[in-house]
Amino acid sequence: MGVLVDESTRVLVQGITGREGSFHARACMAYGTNIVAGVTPGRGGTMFEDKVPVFNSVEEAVAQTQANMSLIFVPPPFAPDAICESTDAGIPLIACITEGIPVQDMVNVYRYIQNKPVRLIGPNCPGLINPGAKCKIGIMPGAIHLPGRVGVLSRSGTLTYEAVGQLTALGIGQSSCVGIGGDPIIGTNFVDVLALFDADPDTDAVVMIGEIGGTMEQDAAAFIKSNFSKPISALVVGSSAPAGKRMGHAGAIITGETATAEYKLAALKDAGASIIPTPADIGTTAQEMLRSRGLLK
Amino acid sequence: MGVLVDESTRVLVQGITGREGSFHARACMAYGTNIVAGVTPGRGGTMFEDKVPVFNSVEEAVAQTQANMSLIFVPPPFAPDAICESTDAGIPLIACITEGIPVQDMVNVYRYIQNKPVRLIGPNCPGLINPGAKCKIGIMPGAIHLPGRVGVLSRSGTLTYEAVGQLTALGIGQSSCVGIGGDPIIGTNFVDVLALFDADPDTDAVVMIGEIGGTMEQDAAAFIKSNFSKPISALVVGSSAPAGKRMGHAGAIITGETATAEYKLAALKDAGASIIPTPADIGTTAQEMLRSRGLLK
Amino acid sequence: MNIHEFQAKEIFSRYGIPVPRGIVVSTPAEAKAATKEMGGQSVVKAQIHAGGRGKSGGVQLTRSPEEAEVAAQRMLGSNLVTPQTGPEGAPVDKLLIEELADIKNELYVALTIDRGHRGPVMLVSTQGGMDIEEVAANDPQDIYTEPVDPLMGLMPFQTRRLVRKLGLDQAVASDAAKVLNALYRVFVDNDCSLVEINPLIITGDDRVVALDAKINLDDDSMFRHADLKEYRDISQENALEAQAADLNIAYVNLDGDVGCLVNGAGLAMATLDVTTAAGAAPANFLDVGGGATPEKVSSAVKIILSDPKVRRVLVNIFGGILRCDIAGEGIVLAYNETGSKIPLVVRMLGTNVVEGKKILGDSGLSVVFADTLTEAAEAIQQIKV
Amino acid sequence: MNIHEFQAKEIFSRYGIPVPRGIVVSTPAEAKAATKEMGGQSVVKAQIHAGGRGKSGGVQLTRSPEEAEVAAQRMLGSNLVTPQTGPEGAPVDKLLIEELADIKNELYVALTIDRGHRGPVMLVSTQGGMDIEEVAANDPQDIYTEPVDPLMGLMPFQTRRLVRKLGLDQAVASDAAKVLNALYRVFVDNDCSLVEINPLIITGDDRVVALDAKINLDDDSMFRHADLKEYRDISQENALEAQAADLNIAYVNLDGDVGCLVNGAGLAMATLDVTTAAGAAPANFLDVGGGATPEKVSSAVKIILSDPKVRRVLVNIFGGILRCDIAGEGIVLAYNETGSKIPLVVRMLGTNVVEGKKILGDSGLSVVFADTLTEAAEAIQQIKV
Repeated sequence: MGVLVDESTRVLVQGITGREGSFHARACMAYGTNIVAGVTPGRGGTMFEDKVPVFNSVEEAVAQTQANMSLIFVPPPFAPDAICESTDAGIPLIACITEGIPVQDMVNVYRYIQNKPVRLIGPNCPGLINPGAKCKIGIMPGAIHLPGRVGVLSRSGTLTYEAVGQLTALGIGQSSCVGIGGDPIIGTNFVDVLALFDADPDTDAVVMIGEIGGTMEQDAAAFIKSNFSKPISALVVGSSAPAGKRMGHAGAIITGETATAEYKLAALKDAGASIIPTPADIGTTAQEMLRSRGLLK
Repeated sequence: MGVLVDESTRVLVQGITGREGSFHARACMAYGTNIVAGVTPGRGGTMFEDKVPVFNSVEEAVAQTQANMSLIFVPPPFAPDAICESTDAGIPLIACITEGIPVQDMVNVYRYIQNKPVRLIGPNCPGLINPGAKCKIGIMPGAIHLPGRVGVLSRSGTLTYEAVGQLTALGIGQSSCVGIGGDPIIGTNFVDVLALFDADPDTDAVVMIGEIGGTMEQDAAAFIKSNFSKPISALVVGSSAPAGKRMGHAGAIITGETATAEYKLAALKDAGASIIPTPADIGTTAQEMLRSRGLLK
Repeated sequence: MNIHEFQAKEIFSRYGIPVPRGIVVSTPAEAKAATKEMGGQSVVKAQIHAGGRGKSGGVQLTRSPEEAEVAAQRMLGSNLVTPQTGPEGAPVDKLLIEELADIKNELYVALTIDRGHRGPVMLVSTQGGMDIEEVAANDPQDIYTEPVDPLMGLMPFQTRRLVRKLGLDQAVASDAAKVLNALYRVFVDNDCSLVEINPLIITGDDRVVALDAKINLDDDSMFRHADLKEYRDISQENALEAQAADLNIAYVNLDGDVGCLVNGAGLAMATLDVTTAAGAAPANFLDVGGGATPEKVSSAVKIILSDPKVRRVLVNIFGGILRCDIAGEGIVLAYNETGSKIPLVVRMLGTNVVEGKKILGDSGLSVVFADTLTEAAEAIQQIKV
Repeated sequence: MNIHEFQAKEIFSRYGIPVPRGIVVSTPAEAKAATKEMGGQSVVKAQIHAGGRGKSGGVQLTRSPEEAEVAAQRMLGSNLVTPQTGPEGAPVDKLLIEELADIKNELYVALTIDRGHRGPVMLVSTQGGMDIEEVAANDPQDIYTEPVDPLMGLMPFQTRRLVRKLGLDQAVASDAAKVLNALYRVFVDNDCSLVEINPLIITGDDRVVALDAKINLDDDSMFRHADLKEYRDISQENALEAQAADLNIAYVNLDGDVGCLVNGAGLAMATLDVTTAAGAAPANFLDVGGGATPEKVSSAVKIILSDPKVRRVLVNIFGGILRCDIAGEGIVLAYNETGSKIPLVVRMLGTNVVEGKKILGDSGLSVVFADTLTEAAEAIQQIKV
């Protein structure tokens, strides 16, 4: 099973004819993902890799192929429109890989999708993968994943791969891995995915990778404390990052000292999470946690 | 009981120091309505009629008086702000009497309140009344009402009074009367109020007064057919209105012939409503309906 | 509020929507000169606040300045009757003299507020130049409706979809998209209740041009559009309707002899229905509105009395936000000032009804009081006219 | 992107936000002349991209043109060190010479994007002129936060509430409201990530004036703000950071000797954490980004190599949207072009890792490969420096 995506996921790639879009669409297909359509306005009627039909609009793609998820590689000036187009076409799940969308555009996009039947992962995220279902929808290197029963959850792209790499090296497989994205405004946060992992019968435990800045890790800690029933180990990176570089006064005021790694780790520890001491210890900390709960020999 | 308002309703009047606001606030108080606060920016700290404190903001009024409904008499340029202010302050029910709010302002206000925990009645409406609870929140003449078990529902102000007057003259009392307003964009429509009447144990039957234009009566007919369990009689006025005066082509296209009285009456008849032949027959038609169902001797 | 085609095209130009080169004239000589300037040929278009001009002689293609002069002679000063004006027609004081267009394709585009969606919608059709209501009735599948989110505005994917629905090819797609986006800005910035281009044409050399232009403005928004208010042309409005509009009274002139004074649009419609059902014919629809003063009521009564068709007056006031005493005062004021003897049937109920009836009863006017709608209609019928 | 106070005030002026009369100068003689024009007294303000100038000698009140000249002499050409610049300070090339203000009251107003609310928030405090972070830490109740709905903008009831929270009386309420509304327009129209006025003052004669002005722009929005791009002053940025920014590379200069080339901000932070934990000191944070070409990776490596502090380089690439072969090519390109001999520890995983390692292995460079983060940190530590 896993969360959000599985064998039944029919993926549409917006921006499939672009440099990144085409490379990663191919990689997803090679992994086993069921990519059923591409969309590039003006390129409708062509075929991608001789097997995936390209359409001018998401509406047409959905009508012809019953796509039920969209993966977006469209450049920043056009990505907000791409998200809204898939939402308008009734696509229930969108992963937007695009990095560099202006923040105020995402303010508006968030309002647009807010009460519509859609979940947005990202933007500025690596996407998500369900190794057991051979379903990779994003830019993560597929080969490092191993089917299994640990959920992985992160704000960062490459750091998610790091986490997965360490787990796989120890023979610990993943049920699903979700990179929620690093931008100030994203569609899905830690709490949303934690709730999905909690409800997923194929997930035994979770590894969560947080960062300095914002309050999402604290929100996750509060959720873990009151609503989360599974073992979880957590890392917060950025403890050695310089304090100087930030968004000016007002940004600092809103989050204040709660944005620091120390504060976040304290909250997560208090919530019962196993704390991962350094980024090199993701796999070993998870291993120990699983062993102590009898989930691993 | 009745719908939406009763003895527990604590009313705040926005625009209480204006000409209309003060007149109708007094009339509501005389009827028995529990008016607990007024709001007029710049007039905070004064008293209305020596008993109702006036505040500069809804926020302060709610904090001081626990008002749980707002009645708005603010002029059109400021009424959208007044609606949003009460929504922001957590008021769960708003009746906006103001007539002449620009339509595009209401487009935005509707989006603002849409997914917030608030119900807006109006704008451009007479308000609502629960005669049994001695609770009149609006501009209707209180004296014509009689406590009873028929719900009255209308797009029009004075035509609601006409309906009530005819019912009362025949000794048929009202559980609640709701005027939803005549503007193109209103907060609460027929279907919303029909659902409330259907669930209200103190309402035996409903009298609904529709008009030409739009599709709200057709929506009501569809709802009545599938979801409404009580007897209902319905009038649609405007069958003799001249066809020439309307909002130009595009307006006509959207609703087409379905906006006519004939079309609406056919839909309501098909849904099982007792049709009221002319505006003079509201009372007698309701009387007959109630008798035939054994709800009146 | 309606405005003229040439005014709507002024607004379009400000937003970058291409319109044909044109000159507004008010004499045949000017029409001739303007046609000369267009290169000797022109389209002469009567400027009235109603559609259907083409079928009714209000739009003429001319092949010479002299022909334009003759056409202008015919139109100017006349009352043009179209299917939308009613039998009295609309006076033609101004003409728009435009260059000829090379039409390859005629489209329909409009924006309005949709009650169902509770927001703006854009309507497009490939059947431009036609009576769009006929298209809606006969070929509804040929009209496509796109709801617009007020926060996002018309989004690029929507514009692309609309361009597709209009069947346009790549050559004009980008220009057409610009026009659609500009049209949405026109609609929002100016608080329009309708913006319509019928036809929007594609020319032989693939330009996108608004051949016609129709804009209705939201009267309720005029407090923030002082500039647009100046576009009003009261010569295009029924004199009594214009007078009423100035006083914020909803008034529509009808054919009968029963002047109607009512408060509330719903009750006013109901009053027409009951009067008609009783066999009498209303002379007008009149909703005096809620927050009325004696002066406003008096003005409303004077508008009714100044209609030469009116032989009897039916007052139907259900006091709410308008109190019966204020209505009574206003009626007496109007009768006293005009010295009118036209008989009244008065039906009053609601707030301050006792005071209202007393004022009328004490006034010395010819008043019959009625308690119900039926009684009122019957009483009107019994007045000899 | 940061801009100068005088530039922010130019923008403010366009939006009708009152600012003190001021002249931008770049020589002491101009400072003297400008002060003469202000009536013989002025405030001389160093234009640098950092706050805390007041405490650090970057703002001086002068009582004569000569005094202003001396102050300008002192500031111009110097590197001003404030609590926000770091020890290297920021170069002062321009001064803003402003008229003296008659300050009755100092307030704080700012707008930024709040992640929690997922939209803009306006922050106000009566403790203007103070270090606002200290206020937030010591008197959080003195800062009020108002979320703004992007469709509605700042609504009148919100403006009234903010004016109340600022403790302003009726005399200045309407002017203050205008400033707050204009500030919101500045924020939205220019894609700001921060707009801040500290202090916003009330003058003795009840005028509302922005005494200081700070604007940060969203770098990602620059594709639609060609005009604002011109406000950029690279003299205010660390040279390497500026170079990196031009290439869309996230780079922050640090104090150590380990040059770090990483893809992804999270992994880059993790790399700093692990390096630091292993007892080595990073020379920089560098996220080369996702959609990188060999040329972009090469540029990133050159930036690292041109930092004189760098003695060893740690590459940590987890191929995803950036493929390992492209990273490898870029690294080799940079070393070949610069002829650098600085030793490398390379840890590569993920997409096209085999190709990437082969390119580096075949290159003849001094490369130690590591498989894990721990190994990589240890390998770096073992390099003699």
